[in-house]
Amino acid sequence: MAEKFLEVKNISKSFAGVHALDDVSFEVRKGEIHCLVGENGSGKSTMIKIIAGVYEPDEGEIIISGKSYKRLHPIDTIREGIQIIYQDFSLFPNFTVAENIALNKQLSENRKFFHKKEAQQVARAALESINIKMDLDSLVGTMSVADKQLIAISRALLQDAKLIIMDEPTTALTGREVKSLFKVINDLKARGISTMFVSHKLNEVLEIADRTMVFRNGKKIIDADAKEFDQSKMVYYMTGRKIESDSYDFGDQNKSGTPLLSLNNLSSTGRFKDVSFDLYKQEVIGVTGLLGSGRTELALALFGINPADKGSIQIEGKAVKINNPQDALKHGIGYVPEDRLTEGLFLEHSIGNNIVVSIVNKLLSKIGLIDKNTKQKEIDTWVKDLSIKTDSADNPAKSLSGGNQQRVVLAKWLASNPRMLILNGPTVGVDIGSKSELHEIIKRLAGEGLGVLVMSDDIPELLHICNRILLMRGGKIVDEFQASQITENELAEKLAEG
Amino acid sequence: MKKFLRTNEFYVAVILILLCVFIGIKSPVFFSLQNVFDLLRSSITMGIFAMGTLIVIISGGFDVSFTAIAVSSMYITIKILFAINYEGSFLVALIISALIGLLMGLINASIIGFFRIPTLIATLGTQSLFHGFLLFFIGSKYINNVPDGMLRFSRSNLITTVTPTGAITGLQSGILILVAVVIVVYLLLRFTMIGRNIFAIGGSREAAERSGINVIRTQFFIYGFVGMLAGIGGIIHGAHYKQGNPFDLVGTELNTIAAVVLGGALVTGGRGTVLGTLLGVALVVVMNNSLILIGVPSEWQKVVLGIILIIGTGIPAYQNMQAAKRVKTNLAE
Amino acid sequence: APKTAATEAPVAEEGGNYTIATVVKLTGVAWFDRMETGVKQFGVDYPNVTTFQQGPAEADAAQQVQVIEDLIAQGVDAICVVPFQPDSLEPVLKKAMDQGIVVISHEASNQQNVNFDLEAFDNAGYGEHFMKQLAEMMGEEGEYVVMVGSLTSKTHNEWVDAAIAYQKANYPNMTLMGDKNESYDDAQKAYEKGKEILKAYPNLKGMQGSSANDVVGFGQAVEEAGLQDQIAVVGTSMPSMAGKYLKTGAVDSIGFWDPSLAGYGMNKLALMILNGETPTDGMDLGVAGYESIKLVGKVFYGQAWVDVTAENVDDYPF
Amino acid sequence: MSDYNNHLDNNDNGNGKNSFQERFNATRFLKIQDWNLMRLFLITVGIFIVMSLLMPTKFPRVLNFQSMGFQMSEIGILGIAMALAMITGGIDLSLNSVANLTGILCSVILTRLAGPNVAEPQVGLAVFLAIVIGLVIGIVCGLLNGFLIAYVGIPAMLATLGSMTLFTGFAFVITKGTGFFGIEAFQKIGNGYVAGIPIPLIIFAAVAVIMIVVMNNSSFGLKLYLLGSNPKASIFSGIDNRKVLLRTYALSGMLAALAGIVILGRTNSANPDYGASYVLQALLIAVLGGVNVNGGFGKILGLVLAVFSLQFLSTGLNMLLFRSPGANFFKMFSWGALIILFMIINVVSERRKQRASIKKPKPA
Ligand SMILES: Nc1ncnc2c1ncn2[C@@H]1O[C@H](COP(=O)(O)OP(=O)(O)OP(=O)(O)O)[C@@H](O)[C@H]1O
Ligand SMILES: Nc1ncnc2c1ncn2[C@@H]1O[C@H](COP(=O)(O)OP(=O)(O)OP(=O)(O)O)[C@@H](O)[C@H]1O
Ligand SMILES: [Mg+2]
Ligand SMILES: [Mg+2]
Repeated sequence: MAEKFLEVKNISKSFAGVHALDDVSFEVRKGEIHCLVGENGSGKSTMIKIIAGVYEPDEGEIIISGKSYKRLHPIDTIREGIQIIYQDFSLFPNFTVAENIALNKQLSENRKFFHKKEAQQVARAALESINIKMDLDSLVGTMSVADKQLIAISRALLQDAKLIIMDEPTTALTGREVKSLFKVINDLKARGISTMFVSHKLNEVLEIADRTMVFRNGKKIIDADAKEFDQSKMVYYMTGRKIESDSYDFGDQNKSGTPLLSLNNLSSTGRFKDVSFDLYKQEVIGVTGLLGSGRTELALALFGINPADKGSIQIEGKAVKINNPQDALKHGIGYVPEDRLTEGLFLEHSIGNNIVVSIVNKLLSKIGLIDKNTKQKEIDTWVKDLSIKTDSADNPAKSLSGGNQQRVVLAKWLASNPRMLILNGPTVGVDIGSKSELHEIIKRLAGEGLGVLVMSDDIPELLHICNRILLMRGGKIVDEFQASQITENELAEKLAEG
Repeated sequence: MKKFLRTNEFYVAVILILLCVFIGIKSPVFFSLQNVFDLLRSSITMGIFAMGTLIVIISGGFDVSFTAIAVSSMYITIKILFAINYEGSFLVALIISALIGLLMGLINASIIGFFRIPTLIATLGTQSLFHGFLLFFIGSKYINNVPDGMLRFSRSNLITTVTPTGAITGLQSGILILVAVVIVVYLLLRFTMIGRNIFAIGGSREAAERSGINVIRTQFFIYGFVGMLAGIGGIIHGAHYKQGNPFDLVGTELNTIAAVVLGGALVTGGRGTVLGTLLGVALVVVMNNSLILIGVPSEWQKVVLGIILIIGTGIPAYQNMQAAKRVKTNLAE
Repeated sequence: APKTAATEAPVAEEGGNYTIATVVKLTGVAWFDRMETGVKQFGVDYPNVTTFQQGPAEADAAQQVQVIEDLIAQGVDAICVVPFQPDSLEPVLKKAMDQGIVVISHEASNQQNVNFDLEAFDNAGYGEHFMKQLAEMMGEEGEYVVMVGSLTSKTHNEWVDAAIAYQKANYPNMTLMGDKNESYDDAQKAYEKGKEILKAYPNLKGMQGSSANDVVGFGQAVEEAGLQDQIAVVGTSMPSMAGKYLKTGAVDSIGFWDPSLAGYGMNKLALMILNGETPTDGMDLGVAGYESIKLVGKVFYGQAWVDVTAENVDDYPF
Repeated sequence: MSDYNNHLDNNDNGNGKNSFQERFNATRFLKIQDWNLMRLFLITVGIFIVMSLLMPTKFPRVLNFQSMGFQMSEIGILGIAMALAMITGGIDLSLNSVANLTGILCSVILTRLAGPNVAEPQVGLAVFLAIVIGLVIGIVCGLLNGFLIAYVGIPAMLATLGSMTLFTGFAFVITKGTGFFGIEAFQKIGNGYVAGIPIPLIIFAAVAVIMIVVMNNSSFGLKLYLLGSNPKASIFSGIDNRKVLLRTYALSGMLAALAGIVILGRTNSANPDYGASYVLQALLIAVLGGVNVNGGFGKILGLVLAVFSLQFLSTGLNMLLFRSPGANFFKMFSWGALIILFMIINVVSERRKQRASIKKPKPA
């Protein structure tokens, strides 16, 4: 057995009452590829940030190369040879590629002076080591997610690290890029450098892990040799139960009339191109693709945030223009955004205000002020209908759990009495129990006559709630499947191609 | 080159050149050595202040207290020198004033660094605090004279010429101090790790913390350094006007900030250049001092300045907004 | 009517103990510091009268209103005021008088809501006096400019208007260049204006200033340009302020009236009214230069001006 | 949708900037909202009591309250105007210049229409016209600000810095730098009483009450708060951010104009550069009143308390130090000290609270 490099002992951490981590202990050995999996919100990133010295743990200690720390500072972690690739990359948008890559090295060497030339050499070498070509002088703020991810990776590799922690590093990468990343990780292993690999993507974990650890609700559930896991076992540990999926049953008879929404070669320069499909009442269509495939852009165009510039949109047979969200609202389109925390909710404001925000103008009394009773009635209706778990709708939205927060966003749109909903990642960050309840709600709403468009890369979810799935790549729809005629693995294969 | 055409520096340079050419055609006096010297002299203090403001803005902060620091350091220094009857070199005045400025800057830094109070609010508070302290506890009387060293400095010129009408003009030596400050700030921002840290904090404070940058220590450096520059600018200003006016400067901080922002520094932090800032200062100084030469009545000068400010900040803002639309693209074609 | 108000107020006070506040245009400048010595002296000379002086930090009419507003609230017995802008003080001074407070003004012969205004001298005569000096120094020919503290300052404008009228009538070879220049009572602004003026009028021969800061700022501009001998500079100022320029010749002659005496005189007038006395035409205020004050309407005029040049500047240590 | 991107650009300028940490700072401010009011209330009462004890014959008397009532109005109204802009996440540096420009134009109207020999009814009409036109001018100025901020995308601080210069410039052009004056009839607005209460104070109270209703009970107010707390989410909720911003700055301009009218009434004059320090004072009052500098939160009531506490402090200090010509300067010093102290107390008590909540035993 190789000796251990990092030991985490009895770490707990809570945020304003939320237990993000609860008495977690584990160790990482030299040269080991240690995978950490868990659902959204299970505490993975929090664990990493504690190791990074970004958060101070409430309890517990961390031992690195035999040295014990109660609380780490970022610079300690770096000096101890731990490099972290954050989920949000932590790059400087105002720096060039070269400056970003070289900065950490210069900092850790305690440099006093900065040399541009040297930074460029360093950066070039770092990118070459993972076989990437990139303009070293571009500003990182203007680059794509995939590029940023690659920059963050090469920045971490540059240091003489003993442990590299990667928080979901493959979300935006194509299959080829993932392959080359794995090669790098294996090379590191050969040099005795450990990797802690955090991911949702079970197939990746199965492929690369030496050791696998599963978190659920802030607790470590299991930590064992990778050989002991297969896909379904991992799912079981992550969720605490088996997912039984029966796909959404869309009565094909509905397809005869005019479609609710019909897109004709809809294009938006540089975003997506020639998108055409019909969405019927009661239909749930999934749109999937890797990050950057154009699925979010399509959703934003349909909601009027970034209007399309070519092609046509018809709603119930009538051509319409959607130039801004107000137009979308007028045509009965609701949009549940990808990032509920920054785009969907006013976290500090009351649940009630979050629900009525889109319909305030309909709550006015004769004198033009908001009618308290009408407002309260509207709020109560939706809290009840979507079973939002709270003592009072006056509590701030941030007091709710992820699943309930998502219900609030849904309620906001249902209150506006829409004809169709666009759901972008409707269950991201929602735990399994809530997730299936949300799925039921979506299916129920569709059943009641709504058209639903789901942008997601959660394969089981797509198969579970959609009747049809469109696959996007490079801004185009490249494939289409009936949910009932494709398996999870097949879809996963298709998705990762590219 | 094409990149340069889209920078703020380019716009400001174009506006500046057009303005100069226009004024020059209408009034040939503009390009006279006398006028150029006058303009340079007028730019010294604002130039020094602007260098400090640039650093703060790059770091994502705001400092409106530097004028209060400048006037306090200047006034206290003059009082000290008179009290000890010091008649020697201006350098001593400069050092004392710089140290007083540094001290006040560090007060700013502690409030901002330790308590994380938004920089605008913190410096708004200290502006009132410092200036009130000066006027109430130190003194509120004009000092109509300055110590000999300052007087000698204010009369010293690098180059002297005599105009056709017999007036003597020269290039004031203070310009050397401005040049030195500019060079130091340039080197600092361009070639040192502290400079890197300042840009990094302005770009993303969180990422900076995660990279192991000591943000609080960097803020101490920033606000201390800026306080010191304010002290230097203040004492030069006092020397130029040959008086210690405790009501001076305060209230003009927005002009300096405007000049820096016109020069392309991003108010949200992370971006800004020394060259752009100098151009911005030049633009504001030319507008303030030369519109009268072309017969723009003094009351119209502010209107013109306002329009130029709006256009100067409007064009890049609008372009950014359009660019942000384009950048959204993350299609790997 | 002011008189009834004035006679009523003191009755309410215990034992003739009065508080008289003097409000100046702004604090910190030598001119009003000197006035403060007179105000304080008055307090010393009349032990049962409390005197003090206040003023805004900037020459700003709204701030001066604020200061007076606070004084009314404190219930002072009399306010002596040197208005920055007489019109803008009317409402607040009316309020003061309605409260029975005695109001005396200075340098504001058009002020309405006052018991009396006290002027050091007749303004037209003072202005003409400067023009005579200027003309002599310029050899009665050439270009000159004038400067006032603010275009709304009544006395400043009376001085220069009288001077300009006198020049038009008596010195046809002299020319006024441009409009009245404003310095906002600020030496620095006067200096900047001065530099602009020197640039704009290269043949300038003379300048007449009005606020105490005008010749100081202008003198500095002249000195820097090395034009001490080409340009004659005269105007109101104070020896301590303009002294160094008088010595270098950048400023040639200043006139002033002693603000400490004016401050003392205002307080004296106020006390008389508080004591129920009625000041009359030709009376002696008991202050140098105000031995026989002339009453026109509500305005008393003294004869209190002094000329100061490089020769006698050292006789005036303030 | 350009303003969506604009907000992206403004808020999202670091990868990390939108993360939990940053948002939880905003939360921190929210939670102290009510505490903030309470603390402010205690401070106000505290200052009042201390001053009354120090000067029992001078401070707590009707005359003094009236005097303070006259002084509070314009700065209070400007404070509310500033608060509106700050709640959107912006700032309005042009308030003072709008007030002055309005005062000047009103004075032009008044002196033209109601010169010395004009009959009573026409004077009334002139006053009415002057007020209406004055408010319209304020709205127009505000619309320009709103346009520059919402449609051109200039950060509020710069847009209003530019417009401030522009408006002051116009004021100078109109007046050529000198003061303009009002008419007798107009002085009542600034100096009259109704039932012993100064009219300016009544105007301020009316503005405060109306604004409390607008902010708490109107759809505009709700949208304003929501937009300020999360501009991205408000776009995604179908709120037209640009329209709301435009209206907010128009309203803020109108209030500035009202302050200008009160100043004209009170001092009987309008100057291009009156009360230059008012802008900073308004900002100070807004911050002290609990308006979040990052937008989204702030109660008008807090603002009213802040105005009262600062006025008590100023007047009290003035009385205490009446023999010193520097009373004004001490006031300046104490305002600065107060604001910094207040912010530090907020931060420290919040930190202590957070630490306490961590130490608490785990909820079952
Ligand atoms: N700064 C914070 N303040 C409050 N709560 C937080 C904070 N950061 C994380 N949390 C909460 O802690 C829990 C764990 O979050 P964490 O980010 O560690 O999850 P994760 O496993 O990384 O999820 P994901 O897969 O979505 O990245 C969640 O309930 C989250 O809401
Ligand atoms: N972004 C957030 N900020 C602050 N607290 C959060 C956040 N997200 C979640 N929480 C807190 O974390 C707690 C647990 O969150 P989690 O998403 O695990 O809820 P849950 O109990 O699984 O409920 P649900 O089944 O409805 O999803 C919530 O009660 C909430 O207080
Ligand atoms: Mg995570
Ligand atoms: Mg949950």
